[in-house]
Amino acid sequence: MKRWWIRPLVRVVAACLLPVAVPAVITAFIWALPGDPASIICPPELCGGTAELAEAWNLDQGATHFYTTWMGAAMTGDFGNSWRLQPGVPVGELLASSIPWTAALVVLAFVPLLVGAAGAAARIIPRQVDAILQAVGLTPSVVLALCAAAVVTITYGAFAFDDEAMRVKLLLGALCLGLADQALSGAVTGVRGLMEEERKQRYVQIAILRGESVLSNTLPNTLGALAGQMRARLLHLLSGAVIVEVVIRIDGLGDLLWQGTLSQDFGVVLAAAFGFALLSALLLLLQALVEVATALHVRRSPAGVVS
Amino acid sequence: MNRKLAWALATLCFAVLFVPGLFAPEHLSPPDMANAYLGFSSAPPFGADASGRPLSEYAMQGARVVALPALLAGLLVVFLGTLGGLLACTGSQRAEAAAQGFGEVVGALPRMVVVLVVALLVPKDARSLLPIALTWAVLAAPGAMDEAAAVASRLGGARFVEALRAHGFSRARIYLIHIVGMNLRPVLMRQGVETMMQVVFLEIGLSYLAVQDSQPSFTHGDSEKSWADLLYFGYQAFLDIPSSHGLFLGLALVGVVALMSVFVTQAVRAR
Amino acid sequence: MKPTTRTLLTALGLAATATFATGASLTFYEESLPSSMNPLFASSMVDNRVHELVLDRIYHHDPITNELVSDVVERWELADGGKGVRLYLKKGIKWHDGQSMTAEDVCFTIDSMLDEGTPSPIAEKKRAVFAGCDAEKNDVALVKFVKIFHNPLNRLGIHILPKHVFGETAIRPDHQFSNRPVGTGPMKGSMGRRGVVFEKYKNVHHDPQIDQMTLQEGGDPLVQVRTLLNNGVQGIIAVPPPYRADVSASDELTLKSYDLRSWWFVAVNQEKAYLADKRVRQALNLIVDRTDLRQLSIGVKPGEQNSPCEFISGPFVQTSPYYNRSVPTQPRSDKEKAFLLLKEAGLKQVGGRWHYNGQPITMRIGMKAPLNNEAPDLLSQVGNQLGAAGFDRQEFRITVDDWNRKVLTGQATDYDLVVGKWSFGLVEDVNPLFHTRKDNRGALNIFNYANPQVDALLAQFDAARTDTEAKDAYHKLHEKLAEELPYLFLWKLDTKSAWRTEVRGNTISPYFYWTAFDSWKYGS
Amino acid sequence: MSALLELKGLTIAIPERNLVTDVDIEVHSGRITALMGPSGSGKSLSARAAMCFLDVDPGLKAGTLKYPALSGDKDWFEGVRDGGPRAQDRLLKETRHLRGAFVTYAPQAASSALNPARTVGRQLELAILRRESPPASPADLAQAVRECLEDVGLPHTASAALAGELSGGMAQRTALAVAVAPLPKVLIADEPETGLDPVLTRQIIELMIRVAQSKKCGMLLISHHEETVERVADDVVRLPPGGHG
Repeated sequence: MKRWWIRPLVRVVAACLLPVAVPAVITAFIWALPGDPASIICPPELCGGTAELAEAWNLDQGATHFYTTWMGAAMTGDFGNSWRLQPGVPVGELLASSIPWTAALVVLAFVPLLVGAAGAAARIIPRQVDAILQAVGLTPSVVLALCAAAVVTITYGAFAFDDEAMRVKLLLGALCLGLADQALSGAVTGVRGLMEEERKQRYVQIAILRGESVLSNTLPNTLGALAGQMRARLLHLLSGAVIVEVVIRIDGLGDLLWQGTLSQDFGVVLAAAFGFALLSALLLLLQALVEVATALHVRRSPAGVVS
Repeated sequence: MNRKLAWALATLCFAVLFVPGLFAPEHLSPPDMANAYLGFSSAPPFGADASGRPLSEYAMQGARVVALPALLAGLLVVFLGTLGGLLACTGSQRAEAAAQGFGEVVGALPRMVVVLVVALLVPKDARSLLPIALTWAVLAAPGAMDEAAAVASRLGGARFVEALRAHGFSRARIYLIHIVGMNLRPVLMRQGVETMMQVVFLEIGLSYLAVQDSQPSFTHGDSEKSWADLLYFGYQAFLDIPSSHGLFLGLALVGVVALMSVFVTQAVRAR
Repeated sequence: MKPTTRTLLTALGLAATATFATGASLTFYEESLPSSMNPLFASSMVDNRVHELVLDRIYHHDPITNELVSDVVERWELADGGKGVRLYLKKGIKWHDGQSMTAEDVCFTIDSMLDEGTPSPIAEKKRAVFAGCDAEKNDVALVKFVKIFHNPLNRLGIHILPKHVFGETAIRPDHQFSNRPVGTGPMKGSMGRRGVVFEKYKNVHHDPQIDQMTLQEGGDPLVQVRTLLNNGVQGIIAVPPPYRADVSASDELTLKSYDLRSWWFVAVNQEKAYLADKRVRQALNLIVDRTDLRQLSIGVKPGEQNSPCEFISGPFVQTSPYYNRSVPTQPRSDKEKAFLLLKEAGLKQVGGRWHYNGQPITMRIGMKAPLNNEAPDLLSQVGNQLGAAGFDRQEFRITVDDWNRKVLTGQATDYDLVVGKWSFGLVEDVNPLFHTRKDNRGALNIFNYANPQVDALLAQFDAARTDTEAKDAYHKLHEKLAEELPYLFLWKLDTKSAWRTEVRGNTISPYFYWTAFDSWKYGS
Repeated sequence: MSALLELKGLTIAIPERNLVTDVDIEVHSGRITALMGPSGSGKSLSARAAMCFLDVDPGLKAGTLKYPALSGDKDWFEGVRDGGPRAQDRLLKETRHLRGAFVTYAPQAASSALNPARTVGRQLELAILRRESPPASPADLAQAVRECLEDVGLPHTASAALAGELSGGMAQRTALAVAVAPLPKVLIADEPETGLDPVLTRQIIELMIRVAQSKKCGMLLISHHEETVERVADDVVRLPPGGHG
């Protein structure tokens, strides 16, 4: 029997690698671009003596030096100042102000998924519903998002960034994210499929003959897979958030990444990607945690066993 | 739904969507103010844009933009999925660990981040959906590989192979026909088509964002129009501009893409 | 369409009520967010306008009388035998953080420009003007020039920066100031992710009537106008011509002209072998049908009276004294003539496509992406006309970044044609556009056009001591360029702002827009 | 003396044919009833029916099921006959409390019949807690677990093992232990010999009988081994092949 802790371990390792790897890739990409990084970030005719900037931004001593210094600073929560997007603003500030929006958006969008999944697992949601959910899920998020954006723009005009409008946008965004691209239907059908598959297992049938409850038997065996599915869904939402945030104009991480990308403000791009990587790593860790927890629960030696 | 019908419908959708791409004009035809904002009509059939250029040309160019990349992305996923399935049949611990490692790291990458980075990396002359689509396919692969592996191990993985060996089948035959052909096909086809659909939607998404900020598109040359341009043109209907026909056409195309994936999924359902 | 209309109207109703709730705070749409609030790193008209609200220039032209005046200088006198001016500053002027402005600050501004460590092209140009500065007293600054200028105050149109905020004279673009500047201007501003918020700052030299003002990025012009109509915003800095009709139709809005002398052009890359030949450039000039372009992109009907868009034959707007009226414009295309020229220049037409040295010509046409708002679809229309004339072509939208990084620095030589627009204030200095690139001259010479005769004319303008001399030089230049055609000159397109009628006393100054902001009022 | 379990005229059908037709089974306290028949004759099906577990469509056509010792003359199939899956599900829910506590099931091929995600000890605990008077304190529970293990001749250490980690014989013993842990009145043993070598089979079956007798419960032994049945059974029910009577 394969050692149970290998899978969670791999996940934990991956989770640790992710936030380190993503900025590394992007750094490599900055240096892969034609022209020297400093002048890409701040064109000579915008800021004449680019040499000073290169030095100030650690761009003058090659990719490795830049990466290590950036990482080092990032570890202490210092991401430097924005170069282009909002010159002079600490990127940390931008990050701090963005993550809550994205988190809120994704969590809001995830709630219906969770409910749906639970409903499917407990056989509350009838199969007939799936068809409807799937039909809705066929619309790409961008289409829903642009309708939402139109409504918001027309309704709020220049007040589209007031608290009320932002709340509305958050809800609409969550709705788009949750319904579009098969997010909800995927969660429902996925979980149902998993549970039905397990229900068919012989040990469950026998357990029924012994008068035990089905769920108490199947759950421990499916929890890992369920956690996996839920993580996949969350990731899906997370990456979907980029488009939804940009279209509906929510000041989240995705929008930050997009704006940073457009204005080639690599400080911001790095930080935003780092933020995403952190969130994704967090999900990995959670999944690993669930797996370990179930494994330990399963192995919890019963009362008064002298072994 | 009966398989033959499903296949027929899927093929029909595919043809309707992508074949026009082959006949797409390189540039939109010259403007004709007489047709400006012309709705669905006899000629041009799908109406015209603000300067009277037929929307059908938008649709065709959009088809050309997405057709090949989406197809290749789908194939890539199918290929990687097959790999995952076959790995599970080798029953080698190391192979499985490697597959999982790959899955964990790649699967955990925030897709849009990677896609945007790739989009930036592509030089503006070679700007095309293809690299983005392939990246997306690679990012989507772990899911397909997992599912294929699950199916394979439900077959009994290595034991299944051995059993068939005992019946005197050659390894190649077992892997290609019995495992891939007979058992993995439904999963792989579904995954492949879903990826195709995602790529098309991704293109619409990215292009739409570009149009919105009047930026050059990441996914196609600026002489070309994408389906997103249709949606953007149509979106103005919300602002009382007579361009709803653009919205309808755009949504219709999106709908057909979605239907195609539904039909394929129906068609390949395991018996 | 009907239901949409209804939802729209109800939506508008909603928005209207939403607006009046928020009181005397003013919101307006700009073309984009400023790229930096630090004048040393200004790179767009938006930047220039914003700086005018937040900071003070030492001297500026009065928007009405057009004479040189100052809000911060009490009086001045020549010094150093004409190589310097002594400025006596008004007393009691406060920075937005409450510190008082002194001669130290004036000198710091000049010193920071002179500091090589300040990576600013604007500062770089000033190094050819200023020699230094002494703060002689708390309120007396002696500004020294490198040479005697016949009107030194003209050279003092620079924004004053606060010494206490920066400390060192080497100023970097990513200093907090670029986002949350501290100035002495009428409004205190700070840039957020979605806009810039300005707050009234009463000062001895400024008494703004508007408490709060918000700048937001415009986006889709159609949406902008709709939002203005339903009072979602109170102003739009630049309304594209196609949408001006809606504005003037409404009695709640006023259309105000913004004297920004801007004209449009197609720059031609003479570094491409076949375009090096003047005849080919002239042929292109004949192929482009400006009347059609204008109609299809800007929406000006043929023969429309007082259209916002006048054709030009040279690098000036027709109202400018420098415009040479003896040079005719080219409103319609003349293909026959054009094709003759092309054939003379050795181009051959094979299967309807133009070839050069046996190779089919594919033109790479670029256009600054945001211009698409003002002249929708212009890029593809230019492409169409060239296509119809037998040139294969590829079209490219150029991002603002690429525009600044590549096009303006003369590195975009992979394009054959670039569609763009220049904007000028009262001083239409076209030297940077056409002078051969060397030292800090010809800084905006897109395709590194080099022509000794042109350089000579530009030098003649620089050396001019009287207006007539200057005018004469530029008239000759106009003539020369109209024949040389480093650009195909398209048209001047006047800029118009739209404001709600509740916004009163809103004098719009040429170029800088907000110079007379103190007189602006909002609300009944 | 009255029967513990009384199944009469059981007929279960699928659309094409009858799976079992008119089967009668009685189980008495302390006695072993053998249910015999070739594969596919519906032994397991009948046995499960005796536990109110009918998941066949349309399913129960005819027959009565009584647990005289428990519920006197109540016919548990009342309203289920011809009721289809829905009625059968209802029955299954209604009678859940009986399974384990009153009638229980020792499966064949036990290794695949045990929950892979539960230790032997845990399974026993759950089973023990289904007794009419479950042990009050953790200590008693632990004690009970140990007794159960001893009863089937498993070492205490087995308690910490997962199903997957057991050998065939141990799994079979575990399954038995889990089955009898709730002290049921009726034990249904489904082909205990499957997948075990003759020696082991013998041991297991003897163990079953011993345990069953020690717990004073009646036993329904499903088997197709003449020899086994000859040896141990008090009464024998023979099903015709193919379920046609």
